[in-house]
Amino acid sequence: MRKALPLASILALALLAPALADDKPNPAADQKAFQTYFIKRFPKVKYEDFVNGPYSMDAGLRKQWEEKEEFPPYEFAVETGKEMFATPFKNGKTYADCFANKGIGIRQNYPYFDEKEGKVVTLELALNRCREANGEAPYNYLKDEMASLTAYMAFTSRDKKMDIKIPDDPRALEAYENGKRYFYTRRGQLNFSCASCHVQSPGEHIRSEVLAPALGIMNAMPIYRSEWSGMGTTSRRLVTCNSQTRAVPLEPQSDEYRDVEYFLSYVANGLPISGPGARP
Amino acid sequence: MNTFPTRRLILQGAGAVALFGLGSFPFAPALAAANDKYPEDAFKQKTDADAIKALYGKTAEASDKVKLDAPEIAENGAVVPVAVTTTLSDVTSISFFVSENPNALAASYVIPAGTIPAVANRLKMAKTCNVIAIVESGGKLYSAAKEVKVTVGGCGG
Amino acid sequence: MSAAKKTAMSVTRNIAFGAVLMIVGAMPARAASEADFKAAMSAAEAAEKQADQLRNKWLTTETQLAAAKKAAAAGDFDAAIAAAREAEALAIASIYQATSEKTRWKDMEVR
Amino acid sequence: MASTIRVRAINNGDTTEVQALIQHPMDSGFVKDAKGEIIPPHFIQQLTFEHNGKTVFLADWGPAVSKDPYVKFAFKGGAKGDELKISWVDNKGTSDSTTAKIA
Repeated sequence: MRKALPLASILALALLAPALADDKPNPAADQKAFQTYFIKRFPKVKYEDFVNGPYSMDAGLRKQWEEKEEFPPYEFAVETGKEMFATPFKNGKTYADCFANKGIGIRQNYPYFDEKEGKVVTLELALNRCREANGEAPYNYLKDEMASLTAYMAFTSRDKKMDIKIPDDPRALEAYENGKRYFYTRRGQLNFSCASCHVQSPGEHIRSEVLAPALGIMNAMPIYRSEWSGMGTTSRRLVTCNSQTRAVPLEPQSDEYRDVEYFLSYVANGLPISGPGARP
Repeated sequence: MNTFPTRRLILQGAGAVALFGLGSFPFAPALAAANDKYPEDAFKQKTDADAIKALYGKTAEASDKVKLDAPEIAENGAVVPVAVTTTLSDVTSISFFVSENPNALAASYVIPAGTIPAVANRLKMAKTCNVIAIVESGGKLYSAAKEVKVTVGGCGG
Repeated sequence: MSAAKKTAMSVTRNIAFGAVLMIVGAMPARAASEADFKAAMSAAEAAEKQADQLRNKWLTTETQLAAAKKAAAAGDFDAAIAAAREAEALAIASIYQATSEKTRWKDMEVR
Repeated sequence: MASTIRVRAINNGDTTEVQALIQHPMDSGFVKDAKGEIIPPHFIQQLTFEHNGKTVFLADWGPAVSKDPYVKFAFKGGAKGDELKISWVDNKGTSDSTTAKIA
């Protein structure tokens, strides 16, 4: 009896061990595996070029993109954002007062996990919170002013490496895991997950579009899409991805969206910020 | 927009340069008439042939001296980068036509003397069809055409 | 087989799946009355509410629910019931999807 | 409100390369809005570039020019610091103009 018990527990442990190892969240390992997958699958694509979405995959598109980049369509958004940044709120404060380094060159640190709130805070969320804290009405998350502000902030952060931290806080790890689950979960009548298109089929044509690789997809936000003939934020991208699978999109900046942006940005750590981007 | 006085200056410029042996001085007055005002009528024409007639009153001949640069497949019909360059001399205008658009004429550029005969712009294309570039040189029309495949139509753009 | 082909296939598969649902949903109700419609509608709405709690509503379900209300408002209860039943079938499918994906998502994970 | 016109004019020796991007909807009159109503045509018809009072480039545009139009050309002459005057007028008679320094 005395011996049996430890023996049993050892057996139990032995049985449990693999399962535990398998399911223990390990963001660092995920990040490595995620990046390796894309690098192996697209040996011709330069590492820092993944942030250029379909243009890293399709020569014909790339040429049109390079022509457009001579005077990119997001130019107006960047300039508008710059003016908005320089314009004080009614209380005299500015966006600069809400951010580290006056908001310049910090895009690569978003989203971050706020240990006080216990949640992921995206740049778009931080901008609207900044407005509300200064007695201004929040902006629509999908386009227009929000896209201009984030376009300017991304522009001032170009080529800085994505640098997302997961603090030693179980809630941060949970947010990351939730984001990962959201990314891989099939939804909508078409039964697609984010990964169905952006991990399994990047570079492939779906309808008329060339799918962007998931690796570095957030580094290019916000984007000017010819399809939208205008700018769109990360929120807009997620909302449209959902509706394209015939799923009812969630509220912009809902926990799921914040978490999936956290996941996608974290696995792209080390890749340069390329936003604002131009896309078909 | 009071461009009248400056327009007069263009013509003098064109004439003057013509005198220095670049040829075709006689065409300058004709151009004056053609270029003085917005070619409303040409933009109203449906087909490229009618639009070219309305714009220039003559027909064009294909020429390998006209280099048209347009994508094989447009990433989006709303924004198709199209450019033309030419080795022809004494170029006075360059125009772009999209054969299957509701109205074929997309853009027409006056190239005064001293301006390089090369233009790049971005056009809308409703569907897969030919983009045609016309270069007017020495009062004659030379053209180049290229088919551009459009999978997402530009009518939404 | 290319990833695109897989994707394409899963699209067709799911569309076919949807088509089957539609046939089921469209089964003619004899002597359709407002009461029949109300029953079909509340069943559909209950299912969609469950899908909502799982954060997995489908646009197609919402479309059918709207169509059902519209037809009912126009007094066409046959059409209204057909739409409501399709909505219910779609909602049930979305619930099934959300539940099965609770574990199945891991199959797609890049490790 | 900032100018609707963005210009880059760069002199490289004997020629000056000019690129311009203009903020304008360029509505074709063939597109319906969310309510299914036709958006009336609204597009730039003429765009002029002047250097030392001489027109160096003139564009006649129809509605098939893309939203936020872009154009690129080059002309002989022009020196760093010279001014380039750009102006446009659309089919509703709205117009805008700006001056850019050649870099």
